[in-house]
Amino acid sequence: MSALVAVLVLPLAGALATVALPGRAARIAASTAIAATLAAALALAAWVAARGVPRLEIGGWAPPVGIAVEADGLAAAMIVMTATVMAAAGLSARHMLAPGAAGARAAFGFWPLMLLLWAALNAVFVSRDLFNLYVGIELLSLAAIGLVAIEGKAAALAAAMRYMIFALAGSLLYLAGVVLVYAAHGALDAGLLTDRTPARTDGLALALMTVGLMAKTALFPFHVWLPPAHGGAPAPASAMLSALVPKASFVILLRLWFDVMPDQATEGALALMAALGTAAVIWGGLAALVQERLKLIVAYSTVAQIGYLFLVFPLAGGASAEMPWAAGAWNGAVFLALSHGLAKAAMFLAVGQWMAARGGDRLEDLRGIATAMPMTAFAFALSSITLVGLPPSGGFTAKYLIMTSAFAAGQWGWALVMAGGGLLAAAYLYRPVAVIFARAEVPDSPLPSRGRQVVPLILAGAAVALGIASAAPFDLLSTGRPQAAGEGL
Amino acid sequence: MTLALDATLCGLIVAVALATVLGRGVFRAIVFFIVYGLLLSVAWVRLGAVDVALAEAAIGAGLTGVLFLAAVGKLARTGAEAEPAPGRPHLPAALACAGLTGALAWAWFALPEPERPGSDLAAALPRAGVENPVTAVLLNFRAWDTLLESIVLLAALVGLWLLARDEDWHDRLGLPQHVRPGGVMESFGRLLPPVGVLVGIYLVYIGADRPGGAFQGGTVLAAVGLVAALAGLIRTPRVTGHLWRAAMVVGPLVFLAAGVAGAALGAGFLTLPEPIAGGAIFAIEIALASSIAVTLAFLVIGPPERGHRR
Amino acid sequence: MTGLLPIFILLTSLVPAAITFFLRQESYRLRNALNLGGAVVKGALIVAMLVAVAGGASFETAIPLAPGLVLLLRIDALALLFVSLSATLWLLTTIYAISYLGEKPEQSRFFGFFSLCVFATTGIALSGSLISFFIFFELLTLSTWPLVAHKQDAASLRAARGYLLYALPCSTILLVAIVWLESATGPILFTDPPDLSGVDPASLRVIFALFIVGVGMKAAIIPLHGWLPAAMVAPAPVSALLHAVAVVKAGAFGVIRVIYDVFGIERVAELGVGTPLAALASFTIIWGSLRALQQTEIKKRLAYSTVSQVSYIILGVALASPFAVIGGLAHLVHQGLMKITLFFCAGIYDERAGVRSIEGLDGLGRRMPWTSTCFSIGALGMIGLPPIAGFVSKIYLGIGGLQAEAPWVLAVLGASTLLNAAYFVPLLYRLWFREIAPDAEADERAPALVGPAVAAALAAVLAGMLAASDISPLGWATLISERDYLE
Amino acid sequence: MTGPTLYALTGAALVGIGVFGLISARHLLRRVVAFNLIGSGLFVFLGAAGARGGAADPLPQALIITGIVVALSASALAVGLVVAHARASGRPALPEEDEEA
Amino acid sequence: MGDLATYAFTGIGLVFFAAGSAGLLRFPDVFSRLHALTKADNLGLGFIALGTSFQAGSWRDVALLALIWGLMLLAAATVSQLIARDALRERDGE
Repeated sequence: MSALVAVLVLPLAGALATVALPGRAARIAASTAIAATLAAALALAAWVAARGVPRLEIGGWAPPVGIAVEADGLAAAMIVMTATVMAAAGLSARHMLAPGAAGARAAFGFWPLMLLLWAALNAVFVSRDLFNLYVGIELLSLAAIGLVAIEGKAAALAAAMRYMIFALAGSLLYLAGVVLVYAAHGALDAGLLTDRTPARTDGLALALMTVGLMAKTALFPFHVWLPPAHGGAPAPASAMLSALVPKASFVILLRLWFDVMPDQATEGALALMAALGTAAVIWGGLAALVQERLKLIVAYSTVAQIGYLFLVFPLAGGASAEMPWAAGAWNGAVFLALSHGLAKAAMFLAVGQWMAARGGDRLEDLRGIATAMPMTAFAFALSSITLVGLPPSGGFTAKYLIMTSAFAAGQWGWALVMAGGGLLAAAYLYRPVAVIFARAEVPDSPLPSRGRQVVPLILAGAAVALGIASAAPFDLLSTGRPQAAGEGL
Repeated sequence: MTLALDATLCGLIVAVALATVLGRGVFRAIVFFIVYGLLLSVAWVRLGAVDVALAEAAIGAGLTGVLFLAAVGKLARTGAEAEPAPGRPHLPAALACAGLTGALAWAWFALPEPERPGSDLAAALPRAGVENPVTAVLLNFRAWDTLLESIVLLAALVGLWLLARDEDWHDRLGLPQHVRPGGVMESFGRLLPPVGVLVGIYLVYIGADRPGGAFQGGTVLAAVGLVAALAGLIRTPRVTGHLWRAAMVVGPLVFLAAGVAGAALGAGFLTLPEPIAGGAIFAIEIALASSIAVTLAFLVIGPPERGHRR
Repeated sequence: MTGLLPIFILLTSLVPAAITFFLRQESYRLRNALNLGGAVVKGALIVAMLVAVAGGASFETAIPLAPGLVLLLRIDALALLFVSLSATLWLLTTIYAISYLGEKPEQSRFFGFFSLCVFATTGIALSGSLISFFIFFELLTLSTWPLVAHKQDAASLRAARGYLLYALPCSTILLVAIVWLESATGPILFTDPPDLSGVDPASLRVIFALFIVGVGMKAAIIPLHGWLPAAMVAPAPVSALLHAVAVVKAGAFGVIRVIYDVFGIERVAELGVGTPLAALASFTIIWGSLRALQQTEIKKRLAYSTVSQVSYIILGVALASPFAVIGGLAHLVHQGLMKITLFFCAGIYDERAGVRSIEGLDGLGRRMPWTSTCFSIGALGMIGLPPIAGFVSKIYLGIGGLQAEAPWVLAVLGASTLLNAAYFVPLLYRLWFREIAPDAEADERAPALVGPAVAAALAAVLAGMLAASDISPLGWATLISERDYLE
Repeated sequence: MTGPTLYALTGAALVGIGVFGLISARHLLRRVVAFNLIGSGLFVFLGAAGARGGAADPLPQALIITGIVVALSASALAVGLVVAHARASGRPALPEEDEEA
Repeated sequence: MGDLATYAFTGIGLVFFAAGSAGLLRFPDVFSRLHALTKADNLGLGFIALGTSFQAGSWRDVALLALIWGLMLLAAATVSQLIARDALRERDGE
């Protein structure tokens, strides 16, 4: 219980401290907050695994008067994944923020924004209140936009501006849906809304919220803001943005469609979401194939990977919800979100170190970097394996579960999307992997310490380990979610 | 009679909104937007939401308006072209927007009869520690929202400061003001603050029982600060001004500390035990109002900038 | 303890792999000791297991990954046959590779992935469920890639890319096949064949075809063979690994598993998919031989020979008559022994005489008698000359063809034998009957290279001469087919 | 037609007008203004819904105040971005390829 | 009695507002527009405040109304002065 409060409060307190304290003290405060929040996240997961879902009615006021938060298995898993990525990004960022004028500005902004982003993510993962979620995703967006703009160059500012437009439009659409829900039911709590008497306006409300959240998740065709934003930010920021931020709005979508308003899920709407996901897989993959900058390849890969997540809707929603294959699809999607988060963060952190060593992220700049920095190269390769969905990795487990569900449901088209998307991923990730492992004369450049090089490797290893030891995360995921428990197929 | 008044008001609001969107020139659009905000605050009074009316007038029309106007000035100084060529005519877009409006209008009539949570709220109100139900919701029932909201302000400010150019980072916030000593602006700046500070504190103070509260009061205080800065009475601080930074976080910090204290004492996170709820809310509101005032003012002033002398 | 034996056998390859990755180039001693030690321990464990299995023990270990996703390791006679083969050849190849690589760079990476490959192959052999099989199968793909690309020059990278270009789509197809089938039957364990009656025959035929494409790519079935000749640019130990120890063997092994443990031979017969597969294998045999004839590079000729020879295995198991199955299974081992001999020798010619093309072999027989004798034994065995192992396989396959009422198999075998002779005899002629070029520098003062070749050649001869005994590959194959497949 | 209905329809109209402004404007500042129109339109709709039963419901009022503050925060950051972007690129609009929203 | 006074004073206030608005729309340049706005509207607001104060429940409310009017006067005076100076500078600049 106190772990639940801790994951909400610690990053906030850390953020306040980093704003108020001067440079060095701020960094110490940030490190402390990161370590403490990581510990709290692990404690929370252990608590959830051992004792079930903690529920907290904040201020002691039960809904509809107050706001309730709950850490179910999904939330706990996401919080742990977030904590892992954040800790890794924090470790990498410490050395990235150089002294000097630019350093002072970036160093001032990075730590508070990172901790605010973290606080917002945790708040979104556990919140059960639709309006509280709105405030949460606004905090998330503003912090994320700040991180995109942190470099201060024209391209970064344009990317941030574009992101801002999409994020604001998405927030407002979501808010419109919330307004309709409140107007119809006088309640904002997910639990109360589950038991509501459906109103005629619920379909419209759900549609508005969904489109808004899609824009924030960067689902095709709302993806155009993502590659420049994630490709332009400093590597630790990109890691957080790509690995974590889209997951928050995706988790809200999961809750809306599976918990709050499952009655509104029509076959057509569900299929449409998966179709957009398919388009994202194809478009993101093709675009990644033609990029020359590695960060853009990795960013476009996020567009494609987000597409996969949306295949869950027709497989586990609507009429499928009661079917034996629903659990597999749902678990698979969440697993994919988790392993993608870890792998994508590892990739961005690896690329960040290479950029520091080679001064650029064009593929040609990075030729043969594996010889100089084998551990990060290995981390990149391992992450690629997860993203392609090759065994043994979390990506493979997820892919297997979703594909099996798709065939069992007779919707084998979605399985082919998964399979084809994996090949596309292999195609666009092969180029960078081949380039970094190619033989080349390595220009002399100061290399990061081994301790820093190992950070991406740990993340990538975690993504792979998710596939090897998936039993424990699975039990965690099914906590508080009877539909997802059990053997499934 | 009242319906006619409402209809006129609504008509005006829609007309001004249209003018904001369609009118030529950014400056004009912004002036219309300010008028729109003021009209909207009248509408809030008509809807019986005086707290919202105050917030709308102070924040929605007032500060947002100043923010936009200041932006026009800054944009002119960047040398960016005044107005990009307008896009092509957007008939499909217009139809889509009409469709959206239509959908929302349809939804209004399709809404079920309200199942009012008012009864739950009314039942909880006596234990909230304040009489103004809006303040009760903001500072007690949904305190978590409000805490996050105060953090949102902070996040926006951190993000905004990051937009400074590296070479400007150690300069003072915003553009330096050149005011004629003894001029009208300076006199105004001298006259207003005492009254303004009084009004601001008063708004915070009465928020417990009547319309008002930390946000409205904080906004007034922010406005006072802005006027004082415009009048050259005070110089804006630098981002490294630690006292100011402390002021920015004190509100959320007190709020958070109160929440954690509740959890530590066994009452629960952000739980204000009934006997001390009123006092606690007042303390939080004072701290919050200070932070809101500072943060809002800084948000409007903008990131540090070196002045360009002509 | 005994339950953990499969895991220990896996670890004997995984642990050296994991440690080797982090060793510095200069740590020759430690690296060599690790790899040789792993291979020796593994051999010992397998012997222990052979004894235990002969005594009626069974080994099974399940590691749950996710609901419905269980990594199952178990040992049956077929697994034991394959794992013994790969373990023996791994030991030989490691000795050979240590000497072959000498002080060349990037050895830690090489041996790391090399051991990882063997780990994957062992995993394939020991897999007790379809999904375990797939996981190790893919691991094999991934760990082979860096080995093919090892030299990091343009040709190696191209070959490595070509390998993935075949491997990844085919593994995707394999995954689709697995998922499709398992979504109807639930997880498929090799211990008890799944009940396929719920799936309509048309779908089953498609699934079977997908399976064959998925695993057949590694067995280099035409038209999925293109990667194998291209991959001969890799160092000789890698070729040995591809052709004998791991990759193509894993493909052939996969075909056996699919036919016998996933579908079952009755179902295969019922669906009428065995004959088309046998026909495809026959075509591969002939076509591979024809292509081998056209090659002037030794390793390339050997590579096409592999394309042709591996399909003997598939032909045998697709025909599904008792003798054919025994012949196919035995050839899994025989081909491995003979082909690894040939590649070892080809590597020695390259290293010690700088010879890569056929013309360069002229007269090397006298200068390099041990090597050339081994090479000759391998080549003659491939042609099917008694008493070398290849002869036994061909006889069994021929009889099996007649048993299966497919007399055309005899024609295929005959044609193939002629073609084998046509592309191997000229080599032998050059080795022994031509005069050596006057300026040629050639010697075989490299016992760690020649030794493994001699051992492999000896094994090939023994496998043929002792075919009648119970412990020969043929004896094992007979045991497997009688115990598990042909009631 | 009752008062709340009138205001709800006004709110709906404001949302439409705001979205149109968002799509049609190229000047970024105008887009930020349009966001504010949309947001306030939604708040009016919510306020009208809260006013249906006679006495005003305090919960939506609190939500709206929160929303107004959030909107100001977002606007301030957006305006800062517009200025910084214009200073860096010389244009108060996004590059041409954007045909989004 | 109070109602009557309210009607009367707000009525007068409205007339001043109308005149001020007409001036804003009809007058030719910034200076005369400012003149119309500040003079007429400030007076109009004063009358409306006066009129509403007859409806006030307490002297406190009346004081508040007066304070509001005072602040408006101050603000209007300052703003119009600033606008005028800006306009003057702009005209001279051209």
